[in-house]
Amino acid sequence: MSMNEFKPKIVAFCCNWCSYAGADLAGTNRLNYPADVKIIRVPCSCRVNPLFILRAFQRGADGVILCGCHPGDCHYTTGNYYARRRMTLLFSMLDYLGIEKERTRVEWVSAAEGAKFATVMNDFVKTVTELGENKRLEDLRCKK
Amino acid sequence: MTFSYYPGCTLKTKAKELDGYARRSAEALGITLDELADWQCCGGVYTTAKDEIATKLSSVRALMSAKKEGNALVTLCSACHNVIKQTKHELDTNDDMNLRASNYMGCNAREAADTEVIHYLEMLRDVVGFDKIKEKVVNPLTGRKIAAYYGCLLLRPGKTMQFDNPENPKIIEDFIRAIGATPVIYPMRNECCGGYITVKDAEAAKKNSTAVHESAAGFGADCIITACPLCRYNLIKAESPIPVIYFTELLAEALGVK
Amino acid sequence: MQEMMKKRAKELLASGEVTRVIGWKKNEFDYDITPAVFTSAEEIDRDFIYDDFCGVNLSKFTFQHQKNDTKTLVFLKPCDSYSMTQLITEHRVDRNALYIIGVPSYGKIDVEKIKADGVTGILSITSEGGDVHVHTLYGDKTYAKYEVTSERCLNCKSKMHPTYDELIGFEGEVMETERFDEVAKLEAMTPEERFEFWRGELSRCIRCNACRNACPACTCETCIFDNNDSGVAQKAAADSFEENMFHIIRAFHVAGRCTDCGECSRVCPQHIPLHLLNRKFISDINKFYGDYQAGAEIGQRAPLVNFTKEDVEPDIVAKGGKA
Amino acid sequence: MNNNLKEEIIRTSGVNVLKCMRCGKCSGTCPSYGEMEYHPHQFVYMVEKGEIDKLMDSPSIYKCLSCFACVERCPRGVEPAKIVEAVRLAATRRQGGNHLTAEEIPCIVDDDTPGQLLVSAFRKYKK
Amino acid sequence: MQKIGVFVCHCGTNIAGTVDVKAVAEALGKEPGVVFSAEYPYMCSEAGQNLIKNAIKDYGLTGIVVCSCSPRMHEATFRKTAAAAGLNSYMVEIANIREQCSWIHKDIKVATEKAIVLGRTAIAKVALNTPLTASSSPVVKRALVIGGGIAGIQTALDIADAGYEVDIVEKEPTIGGKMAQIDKTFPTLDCAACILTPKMVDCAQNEKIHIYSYSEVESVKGFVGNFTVSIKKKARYVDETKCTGCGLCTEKCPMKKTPNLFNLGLDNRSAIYIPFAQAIPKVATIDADYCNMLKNGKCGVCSKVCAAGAIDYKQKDQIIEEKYGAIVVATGFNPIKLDGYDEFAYNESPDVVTSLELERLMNAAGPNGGTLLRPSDKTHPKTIVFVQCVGSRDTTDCGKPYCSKICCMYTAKHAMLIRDKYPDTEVYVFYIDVRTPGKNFDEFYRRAVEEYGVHYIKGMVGKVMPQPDGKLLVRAADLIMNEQVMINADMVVLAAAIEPDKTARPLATMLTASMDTNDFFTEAHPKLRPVESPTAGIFLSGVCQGPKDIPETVAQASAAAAKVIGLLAKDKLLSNPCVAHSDENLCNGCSSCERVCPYGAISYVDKEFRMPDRTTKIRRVASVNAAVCQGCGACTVACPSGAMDLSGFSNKQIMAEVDAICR
Repeated sequence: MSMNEFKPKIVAFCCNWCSYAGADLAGTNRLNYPADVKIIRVPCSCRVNPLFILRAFQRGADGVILCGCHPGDCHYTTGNYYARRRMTLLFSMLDYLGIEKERTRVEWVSAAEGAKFATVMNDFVKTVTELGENKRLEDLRCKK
Repeated sequence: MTFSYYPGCTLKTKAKELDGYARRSAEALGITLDELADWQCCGGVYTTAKDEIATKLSSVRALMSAKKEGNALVTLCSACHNVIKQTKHELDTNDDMNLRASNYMGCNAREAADTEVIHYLEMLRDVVGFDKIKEKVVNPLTGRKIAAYYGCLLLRPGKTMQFDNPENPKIIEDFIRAIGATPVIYPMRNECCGGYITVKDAEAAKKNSTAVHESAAGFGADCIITACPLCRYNLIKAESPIPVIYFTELLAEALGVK
Repeated sequence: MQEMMKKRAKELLASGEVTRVIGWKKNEFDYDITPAVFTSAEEIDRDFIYDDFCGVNLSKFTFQHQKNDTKTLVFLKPCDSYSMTQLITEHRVDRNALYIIGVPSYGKIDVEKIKADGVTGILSITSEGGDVHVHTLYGDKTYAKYEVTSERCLNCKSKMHPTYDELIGFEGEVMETERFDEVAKLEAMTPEERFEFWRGELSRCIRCNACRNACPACTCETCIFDNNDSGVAQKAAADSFEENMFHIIRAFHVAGRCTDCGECSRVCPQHIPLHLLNRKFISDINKFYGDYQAGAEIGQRAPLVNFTKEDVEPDIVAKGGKA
Repeated sequence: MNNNLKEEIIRTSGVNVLKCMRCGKCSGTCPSYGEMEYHPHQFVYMVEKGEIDKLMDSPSIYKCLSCFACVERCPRGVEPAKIVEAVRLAATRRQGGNHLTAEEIPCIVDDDTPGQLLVSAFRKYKK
Repeated sequence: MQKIGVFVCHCGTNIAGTVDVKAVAEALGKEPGVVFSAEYPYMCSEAGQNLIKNAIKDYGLTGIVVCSCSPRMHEATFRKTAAAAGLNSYMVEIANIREQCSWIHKDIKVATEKAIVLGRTAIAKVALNTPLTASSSPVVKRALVIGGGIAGIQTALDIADAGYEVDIVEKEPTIGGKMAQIDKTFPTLDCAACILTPKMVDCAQNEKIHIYSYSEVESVKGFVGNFTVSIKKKARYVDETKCTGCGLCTEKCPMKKTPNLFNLGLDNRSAIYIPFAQAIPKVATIDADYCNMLKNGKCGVCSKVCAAGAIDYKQKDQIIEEKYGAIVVATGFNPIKLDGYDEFAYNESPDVVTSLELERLMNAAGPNGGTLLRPSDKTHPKTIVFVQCVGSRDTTDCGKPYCSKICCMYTAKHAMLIRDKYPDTEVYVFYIDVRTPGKNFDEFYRRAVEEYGVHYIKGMVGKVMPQPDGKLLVRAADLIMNEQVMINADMVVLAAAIEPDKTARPLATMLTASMDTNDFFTEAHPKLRPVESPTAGIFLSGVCQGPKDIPETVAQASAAAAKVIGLLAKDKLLSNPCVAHSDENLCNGCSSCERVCPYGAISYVDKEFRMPDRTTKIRRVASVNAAVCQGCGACTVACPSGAMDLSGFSNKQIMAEVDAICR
């Protein structure tokens, strides 16, 4: 598979209150970003268990991005603060194990930041596409 | 405290007094101005075009030399200050400019942007401190009503120059107070004198300069001070009824080193 | 030391203050020590032992054998005491049902180090002063103690007992250690080198679960790896799960709660340096959120259930750990 | 409409003319307004329309003082002075496009003329 | 056995334009568990909903997936549809193939493929959904209105009218807000005070309304139907219950050089003051920054002259805690600071004023008793220049990118009033656009031009230059004449942009209500739910949501009141059933979940468990209060054993979604 044809699988976890709404706004404003991004709606960034991210990689995702409300603006007051710690430590561990750190990202996107959502996704897809396929965590048996 | 010093061409010829008073005053204030060994003309004006490169190299070299000396770079002439500061800003923000300057000069041009560039007035304000100057004044200019003329080059573009509030500056007024005189605030102090246009259209330049000195005189100033040889030239050529002198002259006078 | 401990144990049993004693006892070999419950002076006289081979962390054993209706005496080394304190914080053991005696530890011997030196047919090992004598079928050999002391003891983090009812011997203090040096070494490698390193280590995992069973932080009623509903259940080594997932998940599970007792690496039959995963988390937590030692105090708030508004952003990882 | 030239001007100036909301503050502030055939706001609009040739042929390009008042005061960050500069450069770079020659200098210079003036004028008017 | 139905919406061409809906329906029909798959032009229409209802009944569907617009748009609609057909409303999942697919992709093949993936992800999730039933919680029948301007006043009056208790918290000593400072109102030119003050009095006299003046919200806890709010009553050093508002203290107070903030500092007042004659409550307040008694313990004049004995120098801030079912934000606006616009000489010349300052200068209760005089020399101005859009539509650091909306109209009003009262005064208005969408608005503006002879000039002012003779030389562009104009003016009036009050941002954080980048509160839906915040139980009234004029503000205030009344009329609220729950068999009792719960919804109980060996064991286990839990899920990740899970977003469901995406 040449680099040009490579279409990464990107899982985006978006909190219901800010980032999912930001993604909707990107849509309402017709701001393009690659179809490789598939969004999973969660109530809050703090709902995202590191297990989900590992699971995605195990199942062949090439990049996982978590979007939540800006720190201080969490609908549940403090959720994204916990998410921030969990993800910082998880990403650091993945990096320590030699998993490319560019495959994981956290972005804070508010409900008003449709443009930011599109920019972030374009950038993330570009980064992951340049990295190529995730070979280090994928469980090959999961591949059809 | 030692600074690298960039005098510029005009200060070596027609504006020797601007330079001379500045050096003497600096000495009196305990500042060492170490003239860059191999400075070249800044070019007088900064070309904003993105594809201009050669005209900016002399500023890059000046910045680079100061970096090698390990000093901040002090400028005095408004034009030189403007050109060098804008060049530094572009090195800081424009990758393309950086790349091309680096290619020309055979080194990493971005390093030149590490050099801090401050105008002599900023040095007085931020390094020496106007309070300190006040203490050192032996010959306070009490009763003198002085109009500060900023012109364009020190203030604009405001985001790049970061010199003072471009619409309502106060650094020279504070300086005037520090040397015991009374500043005169007038609206034309940050409007253009006509600049280089005087070469091709002396009348147009005169119109601008006249508006400036009329405004200053109208508000009761007995003297205009500036940091720019071209501003001074234009104002005098436009028959300013009040004297137009360099701010360093007043500084030297107040410090008793004139 | 051992005799003082036996004496106190028997006294406490005799007085009725406690009805059971948890300590160490010898197995087949001198160096093969297991935890045990003693209920009589006779048992204590016969089997109780405390020597340079008693590396087993008794806190996990205590957790497994706790009885809330009676009081149990437990001897804890500093390492064990941290683990126990963490268990108390997490309400996993009842402090009131325990009588804790803190005992000092001057470094435990790692038999694997002797075996790794090519020594076989070991009959017995004795430790005297600074020397360790090994008697084998093929003759005797003597080591300086530090040569065969376990890595975790050489890098001892603390000789203090955060929780105890009484101490035998003097109270130690928190030590300056170089325990993060190995972590830093790995961090300095390229991602490719790190990946190769860990792939080499983790691919040896046979999924015997020894690490989990020994770990004093692994006390879940049902382990998620055994819970079919957890989504990550996997009971045996069948694919790349162990090298990819199992150890990351386990390390994350105990992150902020692991006291760095080193039992995981001690018990691993494949000699995988599992403690380097836990220490990475500890080192990150210290770096990002300020120094934190799990089990240092009852009631501490673990870093992963805590936050400050000024916490670093996750992209600190992309920036190479520099804020 | 000259698209090549328009693109060149937009590229060399680095200005996004589409940000202009046509308030005219640049022209309301320009000290050279009276000398100009095309005024700062027209420069911006005419570049948007691609009417570059008209601008290049107009003496207006030599009237701008580069005083940056328009740049400073523009509420939309458009930077009209940079447009004027780019158009003037395009004109002076053309064959015979110099607006000032060395021969003219002796009639201009007097005893007090600062060197700065001549250097600046050459930078602005001559390639 | 799962029987899942899939319904693909065309949304006219919104979806069908870039997604091959037939192909999507066909592909999803083949997914495991799917027994019915259909597409339809408008699934949200009655016919579309009937299609769903019939399929549920005919095929005995156990779950449905609607591939349509964002769940934020129509999830509620389709849940009701399902419920109407006898299917639990939480057996519905939405695949967002509009906002997150058809609208962002142009290539039909790409968009169709993605829509199929999104569809199968929703199918994977719905297969693991469980029927949920909402629990209910009681509603506190009392509303809080934050801000006592015209927006807050109108909202409070309407709520009180419906028979509910309502409290107003106002940070100033009096309610009334900006409208109280305004002289006349457009487009009718009736006097602002004449129409506002009766409403203020109504508030004071209404038994159902309680006004906390000179007070601020300190903290907000709880959730819709049951908020607990701490209100700080700032010390005003006057006992409100005793003060009769006679004003003797303000006359006798020796500290007469206190800037009069009600008149925007254009004149002075005493340190003890009543902001204006019609203030509500009409109670004096001591300005602690200027009162000699409070500063140095010397004076005490007001205390001596007060016959009611109301002065209390020892008064302290007081915290009051109150429960509310709903909260209305009506925090209003302020003109921006003009420090970034020194080209207009606002800081340099007293004769350059903002429009709000002009209101005070023209007001009968203002510093000049209603005669328009130049602030510098109190002379009658003969030439006045108005500058529009100062800081509005401005993308630089000191400006606001939005249109402030009200300036065009109030400037026309000012121009007209000046020309009416002083026909010898020339009035120039420099504008970029004149924006007059509103009933009788354009006619009003045209009257200013045609009947009153106001000079409207298209162009912006570049610089205002104070002259030695006291005049203001205005240099500006006249874009229609294509010339630069110079006007020698006596006064310059700047239409400063308006911005949300600075208290709004911290308040939004307390309320967990979202804001846009300009600090305006975001509405739950820009068209369909314009007066509600996305946070349940929080409503928006007035300029805190976006620039608007008085009629619009009043309309929105009443709309917000209607929403509040609708909420308070309910005895019980059905709460979100997507909340956390703990599996006792797995729970370790470690307290991790309790520590991360922002609502204190988790408590612990000792529970007896039967062990396999027939003994029993008492273990400490977590228990979630479903009425308090808001369903964020923080606990589910903190839980080491996996005992804690979240209904509607369970671990298994999310992992199934991950798997479906990565398949």
